[in-house]
Amino acid sequence: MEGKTPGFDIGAGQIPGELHLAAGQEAAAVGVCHHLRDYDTVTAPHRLHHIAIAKGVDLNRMTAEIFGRETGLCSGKGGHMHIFDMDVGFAASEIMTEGCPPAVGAALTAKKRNEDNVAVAYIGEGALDQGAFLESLNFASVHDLPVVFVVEDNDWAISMPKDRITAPRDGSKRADGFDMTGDRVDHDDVVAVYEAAGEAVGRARDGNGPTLLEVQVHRRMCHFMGDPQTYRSKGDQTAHRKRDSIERLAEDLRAFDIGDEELEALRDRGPRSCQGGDRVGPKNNRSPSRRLLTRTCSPTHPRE
Amino acid sequence: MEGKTPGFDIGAGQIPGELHLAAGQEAAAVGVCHHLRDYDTVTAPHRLHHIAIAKGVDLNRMTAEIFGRETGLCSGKGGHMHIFDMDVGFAASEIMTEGCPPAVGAALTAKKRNEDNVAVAYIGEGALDQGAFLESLNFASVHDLPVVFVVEDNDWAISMPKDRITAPRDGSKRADGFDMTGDRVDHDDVVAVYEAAGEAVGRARDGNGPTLLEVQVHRRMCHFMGDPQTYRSKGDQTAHRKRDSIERLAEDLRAFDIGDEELEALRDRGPRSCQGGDRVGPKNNRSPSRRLLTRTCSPTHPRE
Amino acid sequence: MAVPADLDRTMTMSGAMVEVIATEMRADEEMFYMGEDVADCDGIFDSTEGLREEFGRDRIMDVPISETAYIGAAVSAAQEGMRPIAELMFVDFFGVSMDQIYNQMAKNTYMSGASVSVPMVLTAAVGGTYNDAAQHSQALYGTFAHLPGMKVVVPSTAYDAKGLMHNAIRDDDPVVYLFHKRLMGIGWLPAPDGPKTGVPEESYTIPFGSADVKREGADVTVVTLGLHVHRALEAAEDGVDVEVIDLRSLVPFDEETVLESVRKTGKLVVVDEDYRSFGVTGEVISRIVENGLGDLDSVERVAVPDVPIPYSRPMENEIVPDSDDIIDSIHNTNS
Amino acid sequence: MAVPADLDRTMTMSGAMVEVIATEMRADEEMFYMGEDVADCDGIFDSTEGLREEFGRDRIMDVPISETAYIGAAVSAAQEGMRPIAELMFVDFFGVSMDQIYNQMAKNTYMSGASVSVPMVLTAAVGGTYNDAAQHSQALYGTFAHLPGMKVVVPSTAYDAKGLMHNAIRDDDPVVYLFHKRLMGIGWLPAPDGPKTGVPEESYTIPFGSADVKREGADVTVVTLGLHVHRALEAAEDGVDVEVIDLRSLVPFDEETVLESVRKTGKLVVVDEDYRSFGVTGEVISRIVENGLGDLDSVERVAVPDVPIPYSRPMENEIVPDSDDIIDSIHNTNS
Ligand SMILES: Cc1ncc(C[n+]2csc(CCOP(=O)(O)OP(=O)(O)O)c2C)c(N)n1
Ligand SMILES: Cc1ncc(C[n+]2csc(CCOP(=O)(O)OP(=O)(O)O)c2C)c(N)n1
Ligand SMILES: [Mg+2]
Ligand SMILES: [Mg+2]
Repeated sequence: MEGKTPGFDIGAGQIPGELHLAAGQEAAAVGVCHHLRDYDTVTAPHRLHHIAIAKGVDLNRMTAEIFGRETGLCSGKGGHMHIFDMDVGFAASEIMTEGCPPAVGAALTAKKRNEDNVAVAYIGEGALDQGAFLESLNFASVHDLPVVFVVEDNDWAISMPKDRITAPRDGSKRADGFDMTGDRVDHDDVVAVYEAAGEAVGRARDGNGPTLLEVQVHRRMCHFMGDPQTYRSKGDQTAHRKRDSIERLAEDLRAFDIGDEELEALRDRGPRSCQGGDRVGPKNNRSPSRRLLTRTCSPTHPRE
Repeated sequence: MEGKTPGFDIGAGQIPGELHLAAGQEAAAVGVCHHLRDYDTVTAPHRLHHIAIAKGVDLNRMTAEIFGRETGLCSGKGGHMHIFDMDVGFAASEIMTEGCPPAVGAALTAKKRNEDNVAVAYIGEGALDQGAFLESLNFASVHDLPVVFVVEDNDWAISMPKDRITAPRDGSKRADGFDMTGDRVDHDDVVAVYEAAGEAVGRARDGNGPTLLEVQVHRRMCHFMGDPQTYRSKGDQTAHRKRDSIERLAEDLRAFDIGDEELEALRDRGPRSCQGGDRVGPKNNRSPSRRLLTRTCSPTHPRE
Repeated sequence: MAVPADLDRTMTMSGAMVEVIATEMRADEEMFYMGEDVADCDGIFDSTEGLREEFGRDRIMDVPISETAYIGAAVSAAQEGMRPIAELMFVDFFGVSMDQIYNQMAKNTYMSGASVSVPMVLTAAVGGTYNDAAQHSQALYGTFAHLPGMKVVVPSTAYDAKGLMHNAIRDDDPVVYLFHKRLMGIGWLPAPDGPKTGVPEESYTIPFGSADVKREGADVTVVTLGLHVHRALEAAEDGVDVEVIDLRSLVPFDEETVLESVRKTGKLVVVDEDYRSFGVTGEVISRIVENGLGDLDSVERVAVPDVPIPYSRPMENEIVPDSDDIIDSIHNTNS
Repeated sequence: MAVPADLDRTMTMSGAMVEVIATEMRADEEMFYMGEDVADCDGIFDSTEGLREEFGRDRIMDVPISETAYIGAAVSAAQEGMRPIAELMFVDFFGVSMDQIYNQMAKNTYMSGASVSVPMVLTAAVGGTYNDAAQHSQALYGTFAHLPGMKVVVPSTAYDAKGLMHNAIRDDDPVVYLFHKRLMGIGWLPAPDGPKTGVPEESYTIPFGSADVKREGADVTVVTLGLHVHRALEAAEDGVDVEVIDLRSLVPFDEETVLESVRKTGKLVVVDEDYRSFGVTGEVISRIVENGLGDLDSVERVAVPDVPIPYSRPMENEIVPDSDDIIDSIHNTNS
């Protein structure tokens, strides 16, 4: 076990469980979600918080959920891997590509209702080989549904590099086998993603069918908090950290003569309202039995 | 229920259960299996008997199995949908594309053992959308395995025409999304299939990776014996019956000046040895409890 | 028995189910039905007979043979407020789509802190008795009942099928509605007489968790469901005064009706068509033992032994409990 | 307790498992291991620690995240005579691959009339207690034990893990080997002391279907497995003279050891980490009721209530039985 000293006990502390942080993947979130409206649906996988933020999920209630509080989006039952915020059409789940069929279902619903909603399903590049995703490509294609599949390619599926498990290297080529438009943004750049996603989301919204869009991103951190990353070279870790799209966006903006002060001001306009861990609402410490067992499955869902 | 008068009670008679006959699909079976040796593996779906015959399955014991006899290939436990004859590397199962991962596993085994065995997985065109098949394409491709996926396209998945459920129309295009060679034989002709399959099986045997081969065939009969086919026009039924590849092969041979007598002689050389229903061995009528419950799962499989 | 005896409109079980679906679909444009061969083919088990004619292919939707994709799509359509029914042709196919069923359909409401609901019905055909062998003959009741978040319903008659289907469609939670092929009244798979019952024209619901005493009796309690309700009723003609309880739903489970009967008889025979171990029979017995151990003199379970279903007819007949097996067990509780 | 007390070589449970796999792989070139992150990462739960160094990536194979594909591939590799181990990272993922598991791995031997065998081991991590929420914390013991054709094994100590793993690999049938994450001794998930035991250097097997009396006692029988063996042992320090039985395998099931204990104590508490209904606890109780109803004075079951596992720590703690819950139940059987 030499060298494999994990950061901490993931069953302890304020934020337990497998927390997957998304630093380095912001471009994929912002570049796509900028095209979306509240009533559009996004499904996200285990690495979800950047997407949630970009989709406009309530940050206080998401933070409360991460801390397992009653005031959280899921009353502390879902946790950081299963964030639901139906006000902005966001749902996350942690089994690989489990969100793809539901995204297809949201798109099908839009089509049935003759509305122009779009659905976006995010997955990681490691999930390109999972049946639920592949079946969803066909379903979306044969029904010409308004859905965009976004693959965040961060080179790694936990410890497995892409070419060890997936053929071909360019995941957007999967689309070719399903009569679907495929596209790949080969560099981690929010503007490039924004442009490609504009095409894809627009295509969907205008009723011209689904798209598979792969986007290069970077994994600045370990797979989940506590993962010692013994499988990953220091060089690779540094390279990923260096390719920070936020920093590079700042550089691009500077090239347009936007100064540091202006940049700082821009940063301040971002969502800063979320409260720290201790201020997110009552702890779930009181004997929770009743709340736990009621609503096992049945919120009232009135039928008009 | 007018017009929907089924032939018979499928729970009665000598051959109960959902029997799927394969008349009209012979070219796909013979054209491919002719390239195979006993130690090559074939997995087949619910419509399997033509493939079993072409692969050299013991006809008497298969017939006995169809009649549920003790002497059957599976002692009457498997039945006509689950034929196993390991002497010739044949296994069938009835859940869509369930045989694909095992075919991949047989190919993986060959690669591990450095043997030149090939595995062939048959599916129907209706199964092009099933996860197990799609995952298998990637697994075979990324490991460059000696496996050929053969899609028998008979236009119908029970009552569903291909274009209602699958995109694209040409199933072999699925290969494009998985960095694999795809090919389609667009007409129901045993020689054309033989040639395309020769390429595919040869590619696999020589270590040059997997192939997806789609073959047009015809469904001369109902989906399973008893299915009244109310969903299918008489015209379509007639058209399928007319495109009998055996008859057309005979015509082709006549064009080469092979006379009726010679053709008859050729036919006689085919497997005729299988016995009728009443001669296939003891009925399973004696109280079967002991045999039923022993060998639940445990034949001895000696380890050397 | 809860059926009004004087009804002269008799129906098959499939007929009753289809009537309900049509009625509910007329009332709610947001309802639709997805499955393989449900449009032009009317459902392999007549589960959608005639519906495509009335509602068209957009609402009676044939789908790709991608159970994961379309069941998952149904889950989110339900979350969006639609009311889908998704048909899994044979329950035996659950293995290709279980993740969507149990990790999404069944859990999303709970995981989301009840911020979403999943008002959908998942139907599936269950059961053997026609030699369809190991991959098409299972009941799998226990497999679904064990995993939380789904209601699990099993009708045994046309009358019950109707009331339970109305309830399933109107329920705001996911309901797994398991119908036995042998009871449907399909042309190519003749049903016994039992399931064909009188069925009122008007709509009515049968609440889940209400077991039905299909036959009153004083000596032995037989608890069962689905096809085996009829086999138990047959067995009850053998002399002993048997009470036959049809559970009708496994989740929720009507403990009270069973307990009450056992308090009276002291003898419990549990019969089902699922595998014996870790399934329905064990649960029924344990519920009684937990709450009425003192009332219990003897217990028998009658189920499919723990082997896959064999193909050949004598073998399958040996494996699937018949009325003789039930009679034997009834006698055992008396010895 | 079956462990020789004087062993001074102690190991973690994962260490014991890995040792066995290495030993067996050295002896048999036809063995290989497939799973996600099992090569360079040593297995997420240290289940293959150091093996890639010795055996290389061809035998310690990372696979695509395609559980259906690689588990199905393992099935036929086994049928071809190889001896694969396939790891399903979390048992909670069974839903994406269950068809290959239960319709092929578990049934092929029976369906083929025993003309093939499937000598493979399917390993999977089970259990909660670290707030990994609804999709990563389940035990699902009952789900696997219910479906015929698989042996189902659950070790609770390093000593047992070793003997059961040898037996699993050498078995000619498919074995589902469920290890509890909390017991493995992983750096990022500290284990309690219990599972770290003395482990002999030499190979030995523990036959399936042999429950182990982990603590002898005269007053109450506690039947359990996995993590809850340790919680039951803790509870047994509370005064009442408790006998703790570790089932070690669910299929086959050691009825005799449990019956014998209940004959002595008359009181049965069944504890597990799976959902309460239609699962393990019901089966254990029914087995005893069927064969020893007369010996039974009182029964309690302690399991996860029928809801998905919630994320927040106090909620999960409330749901997963702890030693206090077991103590309460032990006292209940005495009142
Ligand atoms: C069906 C399934 N198999 C395996 C896992 C375990 N798992 C969680 S994350 C992960 C790697 C995912 O890699 P990728 O899709 O590239 O996403 P990333 O973590 O890189 O964002 C795996 C294998 C899972 N959650 N679901
Ligand atoms: C996973 C799964 N879903 C559904 C079925 C039911 N089923 C059996 S055959 C069939 C149609 C198959 O069509 P196709 O693959 O084209 O083969 P064909 O019958 O035309 O030979 C279906 C849907 C099944 N066996 N397995
Ligand atoms: Mg990745
Ligand atoms: Mg077809």
